[in-house]
Amino acid sequence: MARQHAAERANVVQFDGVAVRYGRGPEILQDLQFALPAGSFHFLTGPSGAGKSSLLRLIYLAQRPSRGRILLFGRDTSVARRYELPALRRRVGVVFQDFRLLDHLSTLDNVALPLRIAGASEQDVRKFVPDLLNWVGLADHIDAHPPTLSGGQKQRVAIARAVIGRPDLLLADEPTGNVDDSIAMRLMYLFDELNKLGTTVVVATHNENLVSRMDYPRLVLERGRIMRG
Amino acid sequence: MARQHAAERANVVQFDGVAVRYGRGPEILQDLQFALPAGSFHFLTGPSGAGKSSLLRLIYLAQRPSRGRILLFGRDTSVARRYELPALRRRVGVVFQDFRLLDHLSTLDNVALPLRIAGASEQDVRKFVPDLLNWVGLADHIDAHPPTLSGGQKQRVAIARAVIGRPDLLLADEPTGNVDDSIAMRLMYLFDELNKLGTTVVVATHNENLVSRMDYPRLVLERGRIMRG
Amino acid sequence: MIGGRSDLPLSDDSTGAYLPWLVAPMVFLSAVALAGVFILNTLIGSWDRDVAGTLTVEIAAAPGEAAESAERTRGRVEQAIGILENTPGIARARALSQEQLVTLLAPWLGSSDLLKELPLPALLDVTLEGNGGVNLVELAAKLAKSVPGASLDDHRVWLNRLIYLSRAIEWLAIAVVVLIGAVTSATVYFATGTAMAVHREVIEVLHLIGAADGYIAGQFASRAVFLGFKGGLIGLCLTLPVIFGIAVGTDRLEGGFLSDLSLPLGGWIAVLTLPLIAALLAGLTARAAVYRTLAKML
Amino acid sequence: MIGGRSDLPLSDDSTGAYLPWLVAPMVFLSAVALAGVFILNTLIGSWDRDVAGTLTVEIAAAPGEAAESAERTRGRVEQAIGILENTPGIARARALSQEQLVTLLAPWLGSSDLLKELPLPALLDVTLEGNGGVNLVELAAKLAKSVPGASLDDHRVWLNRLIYLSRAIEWLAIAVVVLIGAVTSATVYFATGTAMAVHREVIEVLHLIGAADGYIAGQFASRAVFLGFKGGLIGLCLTLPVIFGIAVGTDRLEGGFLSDLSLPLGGWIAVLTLPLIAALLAGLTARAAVYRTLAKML
Ligand SMILES: Nc1ncnc2c1ncn2[C@@H]1O[C@H](COP(=O)(O)OP(=O)(O)OP(=O)(O)O)[C@@H](O)[C@H]1O
Ligand SMILES: Nc1ncnc2c1ncn2[C@@H]1O[C@H](COP(=O)(O)OP(=O)(O)OP(=O)(O)O)[C@@H](O)[C@H]1O
Ligand SMILES: [Mg+2]
Ligand SMILES: [Mg+2]
Repeated sequence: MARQHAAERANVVQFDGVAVRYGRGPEILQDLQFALPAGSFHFLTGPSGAGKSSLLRLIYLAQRPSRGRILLFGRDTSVARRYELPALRRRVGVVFQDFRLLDHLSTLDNVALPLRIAGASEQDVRKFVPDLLNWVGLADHIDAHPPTLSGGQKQRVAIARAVIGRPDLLLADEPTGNVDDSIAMRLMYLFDELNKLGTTVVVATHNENLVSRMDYPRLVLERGRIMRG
Repeated sequence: MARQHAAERANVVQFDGVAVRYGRGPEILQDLQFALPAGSFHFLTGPSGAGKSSLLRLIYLAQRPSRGRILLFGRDTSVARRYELPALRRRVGVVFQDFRLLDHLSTLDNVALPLRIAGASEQDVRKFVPDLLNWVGLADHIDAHPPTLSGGQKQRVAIARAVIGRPDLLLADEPTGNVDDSIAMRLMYLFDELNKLGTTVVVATHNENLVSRMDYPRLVLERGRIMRG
Repeated sequence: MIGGRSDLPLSDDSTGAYLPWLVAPMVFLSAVALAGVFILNTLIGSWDRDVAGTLTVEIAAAPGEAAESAERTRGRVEQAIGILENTPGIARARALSQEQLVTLLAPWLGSSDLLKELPLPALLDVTLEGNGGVNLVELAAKLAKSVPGASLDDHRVWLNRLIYLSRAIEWLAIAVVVLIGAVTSATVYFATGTAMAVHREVIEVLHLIGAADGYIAGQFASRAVFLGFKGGLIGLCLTLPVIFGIAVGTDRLEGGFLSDLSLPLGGWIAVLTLPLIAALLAGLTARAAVYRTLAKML
Repeated sequence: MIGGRSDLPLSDDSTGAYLPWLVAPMVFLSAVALAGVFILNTLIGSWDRDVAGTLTVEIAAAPGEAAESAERTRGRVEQAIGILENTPGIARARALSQEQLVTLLAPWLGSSDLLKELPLPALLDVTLEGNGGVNLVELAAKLAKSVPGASLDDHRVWLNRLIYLSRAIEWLAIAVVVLIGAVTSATVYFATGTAMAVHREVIEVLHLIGAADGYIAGQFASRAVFLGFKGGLIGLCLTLPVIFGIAVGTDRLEGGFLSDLSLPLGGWIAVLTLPLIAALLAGLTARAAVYRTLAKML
């Protein structure tokens, strides 16, 4: 990062004329042109099926755009070699809308996964993971496996896994759909803290309550395009 | 149903001293004692992990209580034979918190499943399913498979599948976690309509907004017990 | 069992797709081994017929002067007849007369009158019982040990030896058939069981929606029957050239000696039944696996 | 490849658990077939040595008066020697002298002076070339057809016949080994591939979290190596009693004739290598399957 060009460095994510279509269907997203400055915090809203998850998938490199160019941490992802992508992905934390926890690993091991993949020591795992689980209210479920957790508990494990590595970019897709408002606010506070430490955050959500209570800019997706809210 | 005892008939669900524990853990639910009269509409609320899903699982016969007795449509489920249960289950529509759609079936086939299992004709399927999908806003996705649907779309398929058979009892577990408030209200209206036609409804939710907007009684689960709200 | 509407996502998933390719080679192996057993059995049967009937034992003339030699030879003949008639499976043993002997030896030594004056070897004509169950190899060894100069018809002993070897191989082949059958069953069992594990969630959803156990099991079973049968047919198609290949190849190799190396009707029936067995097995296993999965649910 | 931390849920799931039970019987079949080939090969080798060296051809005395007979017999002998010396693999054919003949016949007909006056059959001493590659069965048929009264040493012909049959069986057994090997590979391939299909979501999550392809593939490969090796060992444990059983069983059956039915060292090495091959195959397949799954992802 240190020697990167200043302009590139300023934008963690940059979309240039990006479009997405699935198969031979219509373009779900069209001519997306925006940038997320480093250290920013955005809400991503829009009706169900507008393409919020698709947009996030583009950023965390789960999907290629059918048109256009995406810069992630200043790197043009359309020309990046395959072996460069894991390192980019490790700098992004993702809360998947459907959690995607590994059923055969305990809560602790699920949350520890990004640390272990990044080569962290067991000592670090033991030091950071229980603390974070405590914060999200899962101290009692450290050894539980996902199938035995409640919906809201799974969601919190997914959030813990996304933030444990202090990613440079945090993408959260509907992270509060299964928890009540008090827990939701607590989780938002967690994101806020991370953001203050420098993480760029994007939260896709339907929870108007949440969006209105926090004073952050909003990207509104409608008919495949972004309208700044 | 016709010749059943009047008192039994009045209560679709009745819990007598029911408790639930998983393995050798603590009792998640304790001494539950309540009845849901036929034609009633209840919200089920409580913090994440309180046991809402567990309570619903008991009712739709996915799980046995560790103590106590549950009457479903007047039938004591603890003494019912295994072969009697499918018929009871067919009278209950369930929206699972994690949707549980069959990935290899199209939206139409997923929604048609309860009809087909109940032995409905293809004609009926073709008549009722597209109408309902239209109502929940999925007219464009009749042939799509769940992995290609957005989170909110999946949730609506799950709801359509639960209501298509006009069940006597509808259990919805967090049915609006992935949709915005306007769709949520639309779905609630659907439940309301069903309720007016005689279906007993229980909706577990974290959405305070929703609960407060609709004038229905509330069951609050806290520390394993039910406090009428 | 086949056909009917399938509500389950079993048509094009990777789990179901591989079942035929596990079943096919197993059916192929079973069919080849089975055909081998039938062919071998037919072959042995034809050899058995050759061995049945009569048999010759030759006893060399004892050394010494003519009269003394004749005396000792006669003693040996008595001894040999005693041994032979006490052997189970032998009906009768009879020494040939001097005239018969000379007639027999004529082609070899010319029909000279001098022959009559020689100390001739003795020949015993042995009649076997109908079932042909004499172990000639053992008998030959026993005779050679007990009676000096006695020897059993070489050709026959060898044929007998071959039959015993072939029988051993036949039993081995039967063991292989049983073994491969067991392995096939295990493969189908585990493959189908895995498919059930993969579809556990599907089974659970159908169960909770109110499908009866029989309905769910039936869906999976008919799918498995179809896949198993498909695999069986593929395996069978691979088998046919091999069966013909064996017949032609060994035929050319041994020229006449192994000429009836073709599969008998019973063998064809057994081989052609294999795909049905595979299909049935797959269906029953699937059914059982689904019921087992369901039994864990309320 | 084995060991190291496993971040993947591969330890106790039903998918992984069945892999050893698919590999075990296949390794068992392969090992038994392989051992069979080695044993058979040793056996044939020992028979081959028996057949090598020299051989006797007998030519019956031609009919007719002594002088005429002797003349015609001599003609047949010339003819037989001509055929024999033109047969590849035969070094030399030589008729025995009258004296040698009498000496040979003495044990049978007594050592009478009368013998010398008989029209005796002729005996040819045939020396084979070192490599023992003569098809005695064919030779016997040719001689019998061309030279009246000529016959090849029966014992030898039969042994040769047995060797040819055994060779055919040996080739069949080798074909079976190859076949079973192929089926084992296919089984391991598909079983491992299925495990990957089941774990597709796990692979995807790891991929999205930023795990490198090699890391993910390595996890699955080491797991598959472990499971394949476990299955191979189980298969091997099942094999050993069978190998000993064959040796003991056939030994008793044929008494001495098949006495050296034990597995040679090379066979032991080959059989003991099988679990390693299975493990390697499973590992490589898993690796390839994971890479294939990952290649479909960005
Ligand atoms: N793999 C896919 N193949 C085909 N169509 C897809 C695929 N994934 C998403 N879609 C379609 O793209 C559209 C946008 O989906 P997306 O998941 O991005 O919506 P969303 O904004 O996240 O909605 P929600 O709020 O309901 O989660 C939907 O109509 C969906 O059906
Ligand atoms: N199969 C299981 N084994 C063990 N514990 C379980 C199991 N299922 C649920 N639990 C535990 O029971 C408690 C209640 O779970 P439940 O899913 O009923 O909560 P909930 O009220 O639905 O929560 P949420 O609002 O987050 O969905 C949780 O602490 C959960 O960890
Ligand atoms: Mg979404
Ligand atoms: Mg719940």
